Amino acid sequence: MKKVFIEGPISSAFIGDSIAKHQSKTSIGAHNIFLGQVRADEIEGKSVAAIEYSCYEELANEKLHEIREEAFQKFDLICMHIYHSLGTIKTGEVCFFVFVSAKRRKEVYSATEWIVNQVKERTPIFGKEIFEDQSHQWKVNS
Amino acid sequence: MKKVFIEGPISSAFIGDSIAKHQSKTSIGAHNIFLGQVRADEIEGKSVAAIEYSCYEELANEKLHEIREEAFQKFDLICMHIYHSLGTIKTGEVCFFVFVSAKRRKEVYSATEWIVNQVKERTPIFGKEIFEDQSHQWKVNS
Amino acid sequence: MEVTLKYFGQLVDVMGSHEEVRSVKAQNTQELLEHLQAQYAISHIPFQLAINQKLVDAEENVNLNEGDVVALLPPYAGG
Amino acid sequence: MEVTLKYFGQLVDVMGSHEEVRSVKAQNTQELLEHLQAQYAISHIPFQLAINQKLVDAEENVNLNEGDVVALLPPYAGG
Repeated sequence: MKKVFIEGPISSAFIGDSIAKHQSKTSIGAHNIFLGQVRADEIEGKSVAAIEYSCYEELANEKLHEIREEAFQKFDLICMHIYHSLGTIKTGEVCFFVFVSAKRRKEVYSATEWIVNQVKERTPIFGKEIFEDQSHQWKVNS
Repeated sequence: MKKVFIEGPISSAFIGDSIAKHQSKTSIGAHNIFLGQVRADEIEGKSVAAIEYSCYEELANEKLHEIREEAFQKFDLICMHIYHSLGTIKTGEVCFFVFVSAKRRKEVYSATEWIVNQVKERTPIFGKEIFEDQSHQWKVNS
Repeated sequence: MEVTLKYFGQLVDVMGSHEEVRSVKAQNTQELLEHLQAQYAISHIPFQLAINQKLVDAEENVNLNEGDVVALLPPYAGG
Repeated sequence: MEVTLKYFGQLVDVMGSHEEVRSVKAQNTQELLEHLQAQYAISHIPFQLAINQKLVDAEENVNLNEGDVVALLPPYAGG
């Protein structure tokens, strides 16, 4: 099982690098990438400044492994990668990166969508929305 | 209308850079990216080494402008970008880059899929598949 | 018996720690939860349990064994 | 009258150029195509026309005017 959790934000350089690494695989014709970026949501008059992510890493890794196996069963993929941030991620920074590669484009969109939803539903990751005044609330996925 | 056509391959650094540029837009919560990569297809015993892309640029830009306008009508997007290579793109290199950003993730997958399909169907771009022995055949989208 | 309790998300705030080893009289998860809810203001927080990294159904009452790791997991918020 | 002809894709191979200004007797697209097909081996190549960057339906026969730009577009292959 590859490492999913990254301390801090996922940089655009890291994403560019991941793309570059797939250019030696000449059976790939289509990539699809999902990026989750921390939004400056306004909640009851206060703006979100950051989200602090934590997780139950052992259980999360088990769940991510299951999702990975199921994704390869469900979709005709050559490669897939999931990365998620831990720690404090400021607004505008990327905290979630799903990268799917296949021979043809047909299935890549729904594969990405499925993986994103499964990670959100099944992986014990917790997020604390920190407001500009340093108050906070616990985020719940909708 | 922003520039779509790029001479030569679309580098991973260019893609990383495009992602970085969106990090100041803190209303964005979800990005979806499609990348088309030139595949080393085997056709009648010969391997594709590169695709040479050309286009009718004036008409292509008109069509891309239409696609752009329609995409913003159909989907709830904050940003969208389309880039396509011209010239010789070797196997493993990226020739097509569609980048969609929205507040929430729900529609980004189908927006990307729709844009990719529209570009393929409606934009006068032509591709010559060049084999390792320098022979060629004209590519037709399936 | 001793069990390890792991707290996540909002429960860290309320319980004041991420993890503790606790001597409990509880023989099963239901008794453990009653014991915790009597001591701490956690009844307003929805959560599920995982015992030794295995999720437990909301209605299930699972027997506890010495050394079990019991995780209290509030709603997930990844992505 | 003079029209500009633009060739793309496989048609560049067959016609030997990307673009040419040509004096034609043809008054409309149908006559122009008959004229080109009589001179060049292009009948096996599917293509559509664009006149002054406007696509022409396959069945449509459009009148030509001095200075028109007629593009011959084989099947697209972008992406």
